Amino acid sequence: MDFSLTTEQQMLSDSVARFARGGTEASWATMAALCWTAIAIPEASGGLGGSAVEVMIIMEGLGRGLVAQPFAESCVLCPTLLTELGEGHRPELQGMASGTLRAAFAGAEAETRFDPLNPRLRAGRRPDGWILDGVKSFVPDGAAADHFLVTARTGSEGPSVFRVPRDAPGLEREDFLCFDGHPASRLRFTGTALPADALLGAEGGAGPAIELALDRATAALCAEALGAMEALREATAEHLRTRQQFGQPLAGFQVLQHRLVDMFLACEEARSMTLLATLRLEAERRERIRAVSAAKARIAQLARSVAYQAIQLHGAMGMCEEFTVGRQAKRLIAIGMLYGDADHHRRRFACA
Amino acid sequence: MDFSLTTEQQMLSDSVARFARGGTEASWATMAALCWTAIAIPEASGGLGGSAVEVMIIMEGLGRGLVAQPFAESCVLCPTLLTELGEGHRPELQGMASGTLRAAFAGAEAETRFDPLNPRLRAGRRPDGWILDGVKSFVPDGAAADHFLVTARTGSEGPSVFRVPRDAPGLEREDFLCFDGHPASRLRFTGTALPADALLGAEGGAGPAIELALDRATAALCAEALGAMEALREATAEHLRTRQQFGQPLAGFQVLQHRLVDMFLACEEARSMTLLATLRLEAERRERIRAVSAAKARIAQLARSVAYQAIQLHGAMGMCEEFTVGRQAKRLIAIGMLYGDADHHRRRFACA
Amino acid sequence: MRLDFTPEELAFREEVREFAARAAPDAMRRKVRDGEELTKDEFVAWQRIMQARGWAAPSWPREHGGTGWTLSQRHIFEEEMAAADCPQQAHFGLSLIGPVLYTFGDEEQRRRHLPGILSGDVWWCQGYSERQAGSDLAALQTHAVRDGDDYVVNGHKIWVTYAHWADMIFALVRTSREEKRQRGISMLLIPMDAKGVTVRPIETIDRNHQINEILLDDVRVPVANRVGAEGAGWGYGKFLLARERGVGATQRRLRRAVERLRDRLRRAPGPDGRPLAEDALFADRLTQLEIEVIGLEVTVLRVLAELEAGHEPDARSSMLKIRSAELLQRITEMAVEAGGTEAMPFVPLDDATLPPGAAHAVRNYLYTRATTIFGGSAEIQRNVIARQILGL
Amino acid sequence: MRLDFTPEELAFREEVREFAARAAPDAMRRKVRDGEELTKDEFVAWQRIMQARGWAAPSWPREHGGTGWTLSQRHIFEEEMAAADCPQQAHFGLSLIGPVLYTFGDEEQRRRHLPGILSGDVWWCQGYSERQAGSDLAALQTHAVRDGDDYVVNGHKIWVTYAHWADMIFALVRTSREEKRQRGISMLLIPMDAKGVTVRPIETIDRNHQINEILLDDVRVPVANRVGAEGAGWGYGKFLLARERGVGATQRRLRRAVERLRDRLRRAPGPDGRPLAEDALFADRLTQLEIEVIGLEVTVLRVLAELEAGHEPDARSSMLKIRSAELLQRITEMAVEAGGTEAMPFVPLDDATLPPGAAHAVRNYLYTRATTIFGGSAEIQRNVIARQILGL
Repeated sequence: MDFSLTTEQQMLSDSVARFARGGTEASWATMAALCWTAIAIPEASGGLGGSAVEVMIIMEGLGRGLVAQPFAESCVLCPTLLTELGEGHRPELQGMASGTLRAAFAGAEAETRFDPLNPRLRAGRRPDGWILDGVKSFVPDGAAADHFLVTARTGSEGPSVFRVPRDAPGLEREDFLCFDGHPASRLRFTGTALPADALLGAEGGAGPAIELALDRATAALCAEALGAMEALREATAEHLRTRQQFGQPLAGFQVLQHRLVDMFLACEEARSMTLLATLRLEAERRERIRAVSAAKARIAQLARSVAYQAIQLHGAMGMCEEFTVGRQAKRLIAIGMLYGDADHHRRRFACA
Repeated sequence: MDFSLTTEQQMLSDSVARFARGGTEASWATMAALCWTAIAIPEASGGLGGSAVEVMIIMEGLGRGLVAQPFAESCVLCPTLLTELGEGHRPELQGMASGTLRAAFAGAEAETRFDPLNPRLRAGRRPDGWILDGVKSFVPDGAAADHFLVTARTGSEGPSVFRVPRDAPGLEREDFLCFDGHPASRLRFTGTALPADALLGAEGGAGPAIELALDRATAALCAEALGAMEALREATAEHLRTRQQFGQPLAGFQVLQHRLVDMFLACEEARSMTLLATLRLEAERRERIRAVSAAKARIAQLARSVAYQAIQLHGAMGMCEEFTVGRQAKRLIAIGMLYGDADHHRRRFACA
Repeated sequence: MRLDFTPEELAFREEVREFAARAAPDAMRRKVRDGEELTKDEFVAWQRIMQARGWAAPSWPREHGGTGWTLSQRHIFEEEMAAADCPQQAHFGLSLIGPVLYTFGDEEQRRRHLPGILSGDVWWCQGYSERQAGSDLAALQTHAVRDGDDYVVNGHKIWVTYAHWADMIFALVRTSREEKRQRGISMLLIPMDAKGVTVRPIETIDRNHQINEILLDDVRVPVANRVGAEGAGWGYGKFLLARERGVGATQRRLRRAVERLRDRLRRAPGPDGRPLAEDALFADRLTQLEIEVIGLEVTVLRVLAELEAGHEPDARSSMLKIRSAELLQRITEMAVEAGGTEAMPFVPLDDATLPPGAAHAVRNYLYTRATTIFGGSAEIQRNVIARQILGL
Repeated sequence: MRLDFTPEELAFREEVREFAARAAPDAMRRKVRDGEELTKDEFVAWQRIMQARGWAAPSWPREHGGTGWTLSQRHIFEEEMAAADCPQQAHFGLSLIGPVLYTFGDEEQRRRHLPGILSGDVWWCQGYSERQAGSDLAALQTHAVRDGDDYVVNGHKIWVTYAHWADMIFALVRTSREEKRQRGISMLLIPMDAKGVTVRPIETIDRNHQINEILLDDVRVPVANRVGAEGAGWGYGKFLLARERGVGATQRRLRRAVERLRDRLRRAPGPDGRPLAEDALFADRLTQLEIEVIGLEVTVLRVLAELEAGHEPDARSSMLKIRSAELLQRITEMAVEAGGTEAMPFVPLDDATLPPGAAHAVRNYLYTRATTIFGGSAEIQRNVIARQILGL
């Protein structure tokens, strides 16, 4: 085995670190200019054909710097969905690669919890295309998307995916910020009429593509969590070293030392799980599912415990929105829930 | 509410403490001489008609002193079963009250896990009585019992209870010591013929009596666990105060202090649960079941964690059979499993 | 031994229950049920309702306008009010400075301040912590220098709950620099509209404004506003901290929270389309929580019985704080888990609407992280218990 | 990056796998599978089998009779042997004193002791801990006084695993009293049949005899039996402790234990008469354990890669010890839980028979409590990590 970065990967890592230090100036345009938006898109579709390791490097850096950009959704999940559905020739992919066109994945529904393969949203045939009815309750970064990739059920057995422009008729969008500060939307489709080519791939055949796209995005989120966890661990260590109480630095208290050790153990385990998920994305389906779900299930737990400890060890400062620690903790808690919480992924692992 | 002991109860408590300090001389004969064997038996049946609180006091003391006597089984479970089955007039009860006759409850079977109400052991009718076939896999203190109270299924819906003398034909007994040092037996019934009056109470009607008898015994075991937990907490505190490492007593290490605090919290919670179970034994069925199962479920967890911590904080000494700490820890682990583990009792609580 | 109340106490419970059933306006009751925060006006209105009933101060002795209830009565009262989703009487005048004033204050201070506390007209806040003095309160730096009949106060206070609503603050300040840091601390009563007092909001991670920073810049405070003797403030502060940690009836609120969560699980979609309440893992975790809450309830009764018997609140009151904080954190966490991604929407943009209750669940979950930090962190509580049980 | 082995390593794996499949006698393999303890004869027989294959010392360099394998090869070897239920090569000669001797010993010591270790003919034990020197090893009191060409050793050693099987002991003893306690400690090689050596068995809570106390009463040890310089023993001791904590392949044994437990659950009766494997709570806990074991496997590979790249084993080796001990404890605990009261019978009386495997499950469960105590407790490991990551 080999866990070292190539020279190019090391440069990418440094570049992401510089970018993330930019804070609010860490914009989508810059990410596009750096060609990161193209990294997970195959060369044949106008992308750079990078590997999962490059995605991991970027996401870890974004997590470390608390950059709220939907890289996992827009640059990993959606492009994968398109190419896996056999739509790699679509011009949208080139727009996504160049960062000029953004897509959002509309999969989650209130009624189906974390199950992405059995949408209730209904797509009915009409003579010259399709008509959509139903609600997608949680679409990350929906407001910034030019079009949505919407899962739906038709008469067929399995799920289908439709491409829906943001200004489609009968599509209402409500936007909100999530508790981690990330934007998301609710989409309501009421007799939304779509042309025949809005269906991506085969009718009812989108299951495997959805699974793979979500697995790649999930592995990416694991890397983001890892970055955030490491950042919290370092910030907490620094706080313990500098903050004085009862005439000594907090780092002098053995109980707090051991808590920090537990954060360290959690970070190391999260790194192992992230590597596992990342390096098994190309494996056959069962092995991939087991790796990704094991990683997400465990990281959801580890991330939450690191988030809690970071707040606790920072004391009242950890409760303040003005400090990074609380916001980073919230992002970790949110990642734990995205695309399935620990319970969901343990179950998926066990059934795979 | 009132959690104070009456003068008599305080005297009983002191007496139990003195008895338990006797160690190996803490014999059944002494317990009988002190009339404790009679305490949970109604006056009408030749007992003292004491309350659940007296049972709790005795059991806590036995737990504290690590006295391996089957008080809960022989003096609480079995007498309750007899009286609740309407057999309070039986001369056996007087023998049990005086400590000259010992009974053991044969309920557990390998196939039915912790379910006491659906035995597989089969009791068939014959012209002048009954015939028993099957195995009871775990009978606490079976070797010392003069007779067994055996649960069985007949043609009826519910369970029945039969009284079987130790020398009944076709009854084989295998004896062993459990990992906590307590004796137990396996009983194999092969065409064991019994007279008609071996059936206690109504055929198929023993369910409520079995439930109540087990609830009383379970509450008693909670009290035993509490006593053992308190003893371990005190022994561990003493160890931390006296054992020197790195030039200071272990008690100087904050991490160990906080572990001891967690043991303290566990003991306090166990005391609350024990009181709840004990003081709700006379309540209506659902309330009683919820109280007893809540107590047993929680104490199984708390007892185990106190056991583990006590071993860990004693270091290598905790691993040695020659010291009390390891043996007391093993007893706590065993109590957690007897008459249903934490999983079983959480389920029973939730379904009540 | 018995777990149950006496017939007299049961009769009292009926009386409270009857009152509780109709005391709070429906809107207020709904907000309490959903875990929504009340406005200051609502808190004040509620205090007026309580005063009209003669129950303005359930924990105060009768001679100072309280109910003179026994601890058991107070417990029953708090349980029943919580069970009926009545608000808590939340202002710090009632729970903290009032008792200090009738215990340590002079006649003039009592006459002047107690009525406003009872009526809800005067809102108090507590000025203890500073940036460099959190758990280690004795490190506080805000100082008061005597100048004629005034003290001139300079410094700052932080983590001051509801300071932006307050008319008065009771603050610990340093009036001299002694070798032993605890000495030389005094308690002053300072009007919030005094010149030199500035309140700065602090936003917490639940995106709420409840706590504040207070800057004190040459604030002149009459010496008559000092409580008790100069340099004796540390003792009053400890008196308050012990009260803050004391036997609360939070366990009844915990039980309510478990009940509400159970309701929620019956409606929440779980795996396989069945309600979450039928999901074996979720249901079992809820059962676990319920059992632990029951244990805490019995422990509260035990501590109550000890206090009524005249024992000092000892390690067991720290224990109650540790356990109730931990349970509250787990219950609010589970409420958010139950929502899954549906629980994530927090701030509606433009004219969007959120699912009812979603944001409150998250807000309570996030804010509840503070229960193991504020008012003596869980680590400090464990230190306190360790000292007592180890005799360190 | 890749998680997988190179083609050469995969070929090596095939070679080991083929050997592992038929190397151990069936009875031995069954005992390993059931978690039963091997006898000394079996351990020795196994070592002879390994030596016959040329793999007597997988971790030793070739020039001293080892295989000269890379770390990856050793890892693959240990994994495959564990997967096939082969025994570990358990004697301390191979893992501990052998490496000390070929690193720090003199030519005569190597010539005299290494062959016996490789063949399994000489069994070694480790004399470090004393009653008052457990985690705090530097407090050891056993002392050796120079008398001509001998040391005269007095004192005692405790928690000595397999001392009753051993031919030799390597012991840390105090050869002078320095201000810094670590100095003045030397390492001596002492024959167990030397006059004045007494072994006393210690029964552990699993009712087993594996560890012992050793009394040393005027034991004469030739100075030639000292390893390295006088007073340098502490360094060799640390060298050994680091090895003891090093990257083991225990995670493969953990995986085997999880697999065995899963098999067991399929046969164990659960609630409602269905097998425990279908009990949602039990199945989920097992899944949780399996996932954590997988995580540990990857961590082991990461640490291995670091070691191969020449990094020093640092906080991460303490981490491996902490995590593998904790997982082993939870797995063995669950195996006993699965049995319920059926797991309780432990010692048959008269001619009773126990359910097969029952006592082993309990024995492993109980003995496993020691994995967070012996060889550096979990608390000490955390102190070590804290020092490193906090730079204390």
